[in-house]
Amino acid sequence: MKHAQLFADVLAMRDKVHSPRDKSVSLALGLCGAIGLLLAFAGGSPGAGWLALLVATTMTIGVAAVGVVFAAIFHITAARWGRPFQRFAEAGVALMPLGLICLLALVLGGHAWLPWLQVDHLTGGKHAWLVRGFWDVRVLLTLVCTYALSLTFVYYAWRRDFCLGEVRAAFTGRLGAWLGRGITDAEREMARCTRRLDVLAPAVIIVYALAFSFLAFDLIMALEPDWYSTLFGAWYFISHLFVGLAAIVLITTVLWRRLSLERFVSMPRQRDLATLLFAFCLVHMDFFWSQFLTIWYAHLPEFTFYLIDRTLDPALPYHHLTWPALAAFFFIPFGTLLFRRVKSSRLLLSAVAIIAISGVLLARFIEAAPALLTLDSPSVTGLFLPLAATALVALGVIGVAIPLYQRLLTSIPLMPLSDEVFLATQTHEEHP
Amino acid sequence: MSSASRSSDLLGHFAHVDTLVEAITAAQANAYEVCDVYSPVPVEAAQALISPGRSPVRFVTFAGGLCGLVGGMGLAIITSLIWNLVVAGKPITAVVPFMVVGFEATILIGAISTLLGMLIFAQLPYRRFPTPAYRASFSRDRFGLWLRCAPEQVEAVQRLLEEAGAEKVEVLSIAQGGRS
Amino acid sequence: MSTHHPQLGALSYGQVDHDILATLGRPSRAYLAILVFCFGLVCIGAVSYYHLLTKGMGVTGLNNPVGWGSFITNFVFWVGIGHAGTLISAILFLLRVPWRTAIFRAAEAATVFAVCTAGLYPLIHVGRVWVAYYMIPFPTGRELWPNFRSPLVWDLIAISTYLTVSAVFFYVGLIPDIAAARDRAKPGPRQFILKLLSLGWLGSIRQWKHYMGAYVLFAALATPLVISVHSVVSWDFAMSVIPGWHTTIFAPYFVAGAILSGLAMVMTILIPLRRVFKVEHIIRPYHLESMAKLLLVTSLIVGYAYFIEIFIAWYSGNPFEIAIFKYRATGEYAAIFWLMVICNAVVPLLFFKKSIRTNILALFIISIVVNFGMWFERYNIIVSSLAHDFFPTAWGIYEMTPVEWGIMLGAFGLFFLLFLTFVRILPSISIAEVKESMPHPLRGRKR
Amino acid sequence: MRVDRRDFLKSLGIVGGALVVGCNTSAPEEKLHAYLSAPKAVVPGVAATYATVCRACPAGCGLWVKTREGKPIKLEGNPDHPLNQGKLCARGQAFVQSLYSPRRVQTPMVRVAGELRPASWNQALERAAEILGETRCAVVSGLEQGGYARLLQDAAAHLGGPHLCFEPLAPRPLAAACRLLFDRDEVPVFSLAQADQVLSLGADFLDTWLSPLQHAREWAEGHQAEQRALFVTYLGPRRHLTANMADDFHPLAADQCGPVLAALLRAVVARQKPTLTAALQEALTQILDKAPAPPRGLSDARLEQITDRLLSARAPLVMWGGPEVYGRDATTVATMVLLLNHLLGAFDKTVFLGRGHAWSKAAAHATVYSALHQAAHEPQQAVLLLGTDPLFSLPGGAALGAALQKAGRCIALAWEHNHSTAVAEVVLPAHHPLESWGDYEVERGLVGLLQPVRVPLYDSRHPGDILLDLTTRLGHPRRLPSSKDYVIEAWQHRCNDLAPNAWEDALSAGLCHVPAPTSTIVPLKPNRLHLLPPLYAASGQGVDLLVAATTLLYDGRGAGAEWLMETPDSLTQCAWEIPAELSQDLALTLNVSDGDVVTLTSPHAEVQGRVLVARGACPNTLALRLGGEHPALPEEVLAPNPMRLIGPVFDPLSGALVWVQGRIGMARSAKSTLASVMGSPHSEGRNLCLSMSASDFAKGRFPRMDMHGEVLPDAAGNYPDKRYAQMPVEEIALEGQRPANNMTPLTEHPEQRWGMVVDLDRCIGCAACVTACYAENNIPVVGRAEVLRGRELSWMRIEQHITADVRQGQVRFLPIMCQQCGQAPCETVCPVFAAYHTPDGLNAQVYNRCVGTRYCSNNCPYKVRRFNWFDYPRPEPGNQQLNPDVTVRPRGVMEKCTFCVHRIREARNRAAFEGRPLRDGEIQPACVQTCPTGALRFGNFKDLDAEATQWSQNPRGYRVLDYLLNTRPGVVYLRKVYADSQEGQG
Repeated sequence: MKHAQLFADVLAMRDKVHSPRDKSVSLALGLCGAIGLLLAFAGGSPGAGWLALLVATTMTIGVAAVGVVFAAIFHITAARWGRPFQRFAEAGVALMPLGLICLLALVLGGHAWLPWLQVDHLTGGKHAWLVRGFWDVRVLLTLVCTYALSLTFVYYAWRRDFCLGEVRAAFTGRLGAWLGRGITDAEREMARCTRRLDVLAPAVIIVYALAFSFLAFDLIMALEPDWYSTLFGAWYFISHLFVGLAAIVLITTVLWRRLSLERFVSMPRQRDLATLLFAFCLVHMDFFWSQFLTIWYAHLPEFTFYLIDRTLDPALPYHHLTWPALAAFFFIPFGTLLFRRVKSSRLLLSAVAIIAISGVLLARFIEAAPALLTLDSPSVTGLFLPLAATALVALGVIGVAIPLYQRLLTSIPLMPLSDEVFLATQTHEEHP
Repeated sequence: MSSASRSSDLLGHFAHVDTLVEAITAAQANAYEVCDVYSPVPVEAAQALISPGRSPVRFVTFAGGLCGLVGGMGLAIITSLIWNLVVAGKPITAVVPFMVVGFEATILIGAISTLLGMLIFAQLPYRRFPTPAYRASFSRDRFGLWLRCAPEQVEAVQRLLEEAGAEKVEVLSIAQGGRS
Repeated sequence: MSTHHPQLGALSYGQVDHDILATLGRPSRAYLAILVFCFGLVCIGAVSYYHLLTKGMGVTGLNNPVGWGSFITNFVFWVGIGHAGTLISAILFLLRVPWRTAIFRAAEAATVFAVCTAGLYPLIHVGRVWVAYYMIPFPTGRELWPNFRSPLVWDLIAISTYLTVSAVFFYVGLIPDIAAARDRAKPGPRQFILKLLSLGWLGSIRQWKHYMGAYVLFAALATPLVISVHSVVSWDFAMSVIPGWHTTIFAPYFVAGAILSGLAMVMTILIPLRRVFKVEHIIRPYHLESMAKLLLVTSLIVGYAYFIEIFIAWYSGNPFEIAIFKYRATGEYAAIFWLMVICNAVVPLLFFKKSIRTNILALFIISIVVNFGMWFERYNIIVSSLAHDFFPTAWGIYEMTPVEWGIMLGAFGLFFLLFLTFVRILPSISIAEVKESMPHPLRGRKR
Repeated sequence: MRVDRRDFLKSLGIVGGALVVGCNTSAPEEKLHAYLSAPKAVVPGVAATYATVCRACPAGCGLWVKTREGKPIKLEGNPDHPLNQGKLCARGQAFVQSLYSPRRVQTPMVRVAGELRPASWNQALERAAEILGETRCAVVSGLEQGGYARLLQDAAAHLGGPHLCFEPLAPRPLAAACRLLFDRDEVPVFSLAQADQVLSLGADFLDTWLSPLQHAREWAEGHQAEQRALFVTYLGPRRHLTANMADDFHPLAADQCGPVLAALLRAVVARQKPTLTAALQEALTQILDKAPAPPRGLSDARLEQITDRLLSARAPLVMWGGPEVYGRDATTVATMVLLLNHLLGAFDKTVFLGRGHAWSKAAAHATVYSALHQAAHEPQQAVLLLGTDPLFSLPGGAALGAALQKAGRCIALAWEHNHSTAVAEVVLPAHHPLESWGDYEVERGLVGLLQPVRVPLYDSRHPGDILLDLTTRLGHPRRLPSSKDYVIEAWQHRCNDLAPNAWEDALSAGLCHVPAPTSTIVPLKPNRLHLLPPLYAASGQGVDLLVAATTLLYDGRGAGAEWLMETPDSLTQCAWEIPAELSQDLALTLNVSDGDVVTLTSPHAEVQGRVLVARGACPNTLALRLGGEHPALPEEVLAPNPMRLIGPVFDPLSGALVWVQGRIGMARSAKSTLASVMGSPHSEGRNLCLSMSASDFAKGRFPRMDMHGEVLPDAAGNYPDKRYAQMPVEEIALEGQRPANNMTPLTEHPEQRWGMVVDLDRCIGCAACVTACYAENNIPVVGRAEVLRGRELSWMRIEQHITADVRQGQVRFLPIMCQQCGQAPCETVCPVFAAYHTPDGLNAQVYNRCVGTRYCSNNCPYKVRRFNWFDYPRPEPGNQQLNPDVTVRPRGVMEKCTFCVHRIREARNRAAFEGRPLRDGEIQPACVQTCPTGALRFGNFKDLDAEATQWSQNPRGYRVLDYLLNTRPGVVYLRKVYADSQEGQG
């Protein structure tokens, strides 16, 4: 009775995912990306190419993985409000192939950009750790394993939906067919999927944390082989959780009107999502601060030189970027998300999300650039090209991402129809 | 005062939220004055009817927090300027470490002002406790609806309350002008 | 904030009210005996401290390289215990976690009393307690001020803020329950006191409105506070230059550790409590299991920190870093180190198994194990790093003396004394919120 | 707090008392003469300095005694004294403690029914006179030469006995050898001033042998890295400080000195045969034929090396001596030493005869022993002990003591109770040297004058006057009224200076110096060499027992001073511990390790001692330090007196005690722990104590610390990392700006940035600085138990480091005091600003503000901060020594070195008062002032011309851990430059 209607609405969403302008938009963005790469590699600023690629890669692999992590978090915590966003989060997996390709490119081109290849005095474990072959295999394997696990999780999450006849009937695409294959006893199959999810959810989170810590050490921290920080891994994966969440916010807000999400998500729930973003903004800053304060205070050259290069050495241009980055990934989101008005307005919310994402992007840039770029002048103009290139490449990634997303979103039900918690929210969801 | 002198008060005891809400709606529809509603738990629905909107305490908190931040940073900076000793070559007004002080002060003053805000807006401590309409059961499992009407309307109100589902209706005898 | 509680549907408001207030009845003999025992411990502590005060710091095992020992260990330990309360009540409140309601009151009480206990330690441990007030920022004729660049001053401010805020939060949460207690109390001095404490709470809709409005704000303020406080505590160490102390991960790592120890302590307290007060139907295995899950999460974070610290030390190639971790694992304090690892990072992994998470006895035992583990962690971090720092020629060894043991016992005695007294005087489970977490009593539509 | 106040009141009392006393006594009928500018009367709060002579050992260095309110509080070296030139050793620093010793003899005492009972002076003197009346009495005093000595001789003559100068470490064999060879009974003066090659056989010349301070100073001059002219070879059974500092060191059994010398002589003779007189050749063959050859434990190649070095030397010097090597054949070996020096042409370059060295007067042990023995057993004989304690320092002391007490013919004049006073019949309280007139003629023409620098603490009298009194009582007329007159007479006779107030000036200067007659080469008389006994080779079972004299305890008297026991011995790193040093091989065979208690058995006694495994000691040796069983030592110091293990055996020719008596038995008895202040001596690859090879130094390849540790410059002289730590001067240039490796601008120092330079190449580890620090800064003495707990309070420590490049068991010394960091980790963590950075670059510690969180100490990478764990007792009269300029710290506060900030402030005020800028070198912290080798230099780094600043720019310079911690210390260390010749050996 009530459910039938709900199912109908959910299934109907599929056709609204696309809109005529999407193709051109993604094309345009893709073009930006291409130009970016061209600019980066041929723009005459040595290192800029790899820099742009590295930054774009970190963001991509991050967003791709984080979606599932949030799905897992929603699954573990009985958080009812998160359910409607579940699928949009999981859809992050659409970026996985892209992320893998970028990383592969980085690995293949390693000899051209890995700074520690030039360093002769690698101390301590770095002798054994920063070795080309080992590094390549490590980085790739780490990511592949993480993704494999995430995909397994997503598989069971979606398969559970496909246990429902209506869903199977509605989605007959290749993915749909595969997800729905060989289902005889729907009830038992659903139960099985749920059990699997219960086991997989924590695994996904744990593996993500570990894997991305080490990716952080290998991809970013090792760029300065003399520098190390125990918090770096955690800071990195937190900042990608932050970005991932911002991405989810962005996607949902963008698709809101099209998919008329208000049908499933009440205003308070939307605010909850925004509040979560606010919370992550704080946690993110907390990790940044913990790392910064410790280094600033104890003032040991071993650690400070890293901050000096990036935040206050007048002989380098990077200190110009410090405050913009801080503003983008903390002050602006914090200052705005404090207010209910912002949380309630989808437009403002998406704007904040974009700012936050670009803030973290800038942070990654600042972390990586000094090790990769060779600049002749301390003037900020020298940074223009690398920055522009990085931004363009990032846009390019989005350009590529859009169709992938849409492809995925059209081939699964956008609400977890098999999830009792979700259904419960839909039955007595107090209406605004 | 004059109106009060000619008014009489009734107290309806309710066991259920929905009945309570019904009664309130009805009372408001008939423009009876709802003096107060007593409940062992917060009831959003009732609140939406009686005093809609969010509590203004948050503004007090915000102001307090702001003062705390400024005060905390101020204290740290000013005192270190007064007693300007160099330690470990760190700057005299070392903003970085002072942030910690500022932060804690924000929370402290914020919390204290929240407390004050709550006490003020919720009129705590409530000096005239107990009100004539307050019953011990209202802190256990009963809901009390306290209506006021003109003496001639007493029966009507009584009926209204009973129809709404009041377990029991008391007509409160209040000294003239006992309450304002 | 109405997260309807699945398990409490059966109960009625009145029943809840009655059952919880029943915990305030006549104390049993056993209870009194325990109370006396705790008081005995407090006396031992007092005597030991008097000895320390009159003789000097020398009666402790502290020496030149090792300037901090059991006192700071216990300080951090108790502050850590003090974290579960506010975590459970504030963060879980904001996250609308349903299982919070039945347990947060006890947790908050634990917080307040733990922080009080912790607060004593800095005073015990300073060389000249009679001038300890120098650390407080107050105007003097000579315009002497504390050094706001010092982590210890941050600590002072953070801890006092934390004590104030959690006490306020605790009290505000109590008001409606005190009112309930007041309304059931027989006339007499007790009722009078309850009347005063209840601030004349009526439970009128307007009061509820501002009350709830304020409560959310308290939670919103307390949450970052919890995190900041133990970060600041961790910075007492991380701000230094000592190998094994100066590391960036400390803040989050200590926060996680604090929550771990706090949860463990709350469990250790709740499991007997629910039994003694016959409130098993309100504090259900479900609640304990949920806590166990959270405990598991924090233990994973702590384990992660242990691992990353050692990995990075190896990676860094800094001889001092490498040396200190070698020393911790193989030196005089190796036993402590391995106990720490096992108790905090290995044993809690058992909670991955549902049968264990739901076995009350197992929960109780493991929670105690973790309590020990967290004490070892602090001891390991503080003492080993000081014992072997930069100058091998200046290395030394520290061992606790009877005086220190005495003071430590005293602290435990004090904590439990306060807690036990509390549970007899005021409802240790929130009546109002348990009711709140139940579906509103509805008659259902007629006609 | 209470105690704090009490101390304050006490010190007030002291001041007040001083004023009262001061009026009538500290300017008594015979005037005391302050040094040059010092005020004539005592002005409260102003220090008056008096010159006198240090009698802590027979070297006789010049002293400046700093007194406040008429109380000596600190001893400094007399800058005008040619011997020590303003420097002072640890023993000298601690000499003031013997003045305030709790064991001072306070009243005359007479033995009644076997018990010493206090008596009036008259009774005591009567009793003494009575004894002396019916006996012939020998007067045994410490080494004296000059007017006072003359008094003693006269007195002795009256009493019908000899006057014997008893010094346990007397180098009699050398004197005897001189008599044999040159017909002169004297100890030659050895000088390293011009020497370029020194071979020391056992002689610990840097710190106990003959005139340590002088030798150390000369060594430092000749050995300094910048223009190194001196090369020291050491062969000997023990690694004492000299051995440790030697450029070439090889352990050698005590009895092998002779054979080695023989081999050397042979080599020399082989080269010089033509030039030698027939007689000499004949004599040489006589000796060499008796010598067994070749020596054990020394390779021919090594011997070759040494010979070549000596022969090619411009001014060679061969030294031999010390209790570790005085054997049965001491005289023979001594003769060979002198012969070798003679053949090498060392005389009048490095070895001088005819200087009349005071040591020559030291009596033979045999004589003293027999004097005591007679007094004990022959009714007509008595003995009068004057300040010395032969019963403590001679073998068989215990037996003698018992006999003496029974005989009751022993009279002791002493300022401290000791083994001898314990058995004396009459004990008469004598003035402490700091309370008395006197003189001491180190060598002919160099007369040091003693003057009383304080009112006698107790009812004591000048020993000389007591003797005069006694002789008068015995009916001998006084030649001169008082001991002071003897002093003046001698002074007039020696330095007949007819200037109007020459005496006053001499007193003020503390000495008069009439250049000694430069000796002509004394003809060598080889005709008596056949009298020499053959070289003696140790034999039999057991362990070689070496009796050792050490820096701090010297011949054992050091054990009487708390400071010297509290100051850790640089080599053992133990405080309140006189360990039995066991060679490594023995430790292995006995399976004992540091701290184990062993039982030592010899024919004469069985004693117990704590083992310390001595790296670099000669195999199969056990070294026992003099000082054990000193009456001042508390129970828990398990220290045997080595003299009990050897018998009264004397070398017939020289009458010297035979110290090396061969084998003793040893057994492990119990486990225990050494009171060591050291964690681990191994640097574990941490670049703390740095050094460089002489060849690198010559090539100018100076290593530098950067983030990757120690790096050498490339061919172009560039260093890889740009971010290396600055040195002070570069840093000062950057003040106010942000250097590349800093996140904040550097603190500015308006006028001064006080700094210190420590030349590790000059530091010999004598620990004088540490003791001086105790004396200057009222640092409490905590005792053994607390040291075991790691609670010693020394502000400065001499660390021992075994770095990768040390060999043959040598160690490197690293003096560590507060580094006065420019960016001190300790300061910023203090919650109350008790620790902060002063505008003149000091790391100040405000005791009154300190709360005692101990956070600063935790965060101090150098671990130089010290916490007052208790209130430490300061019993009378020791508290009179407290320096009023330095706060006495109460319990619960942190304390530390601040470059003697009170001296800095005082000098600054003085300069301000006189309206002039501070002069370089005007300020000297106690440690810098006393350092015998000038390894420490102090000054204002902002003044580029200052000596310290100059040194701080030395390319050998580095700052400990600065590269890693960015602490920017105010102390610059200069690397030790080790001789390449050590490469590949050991």
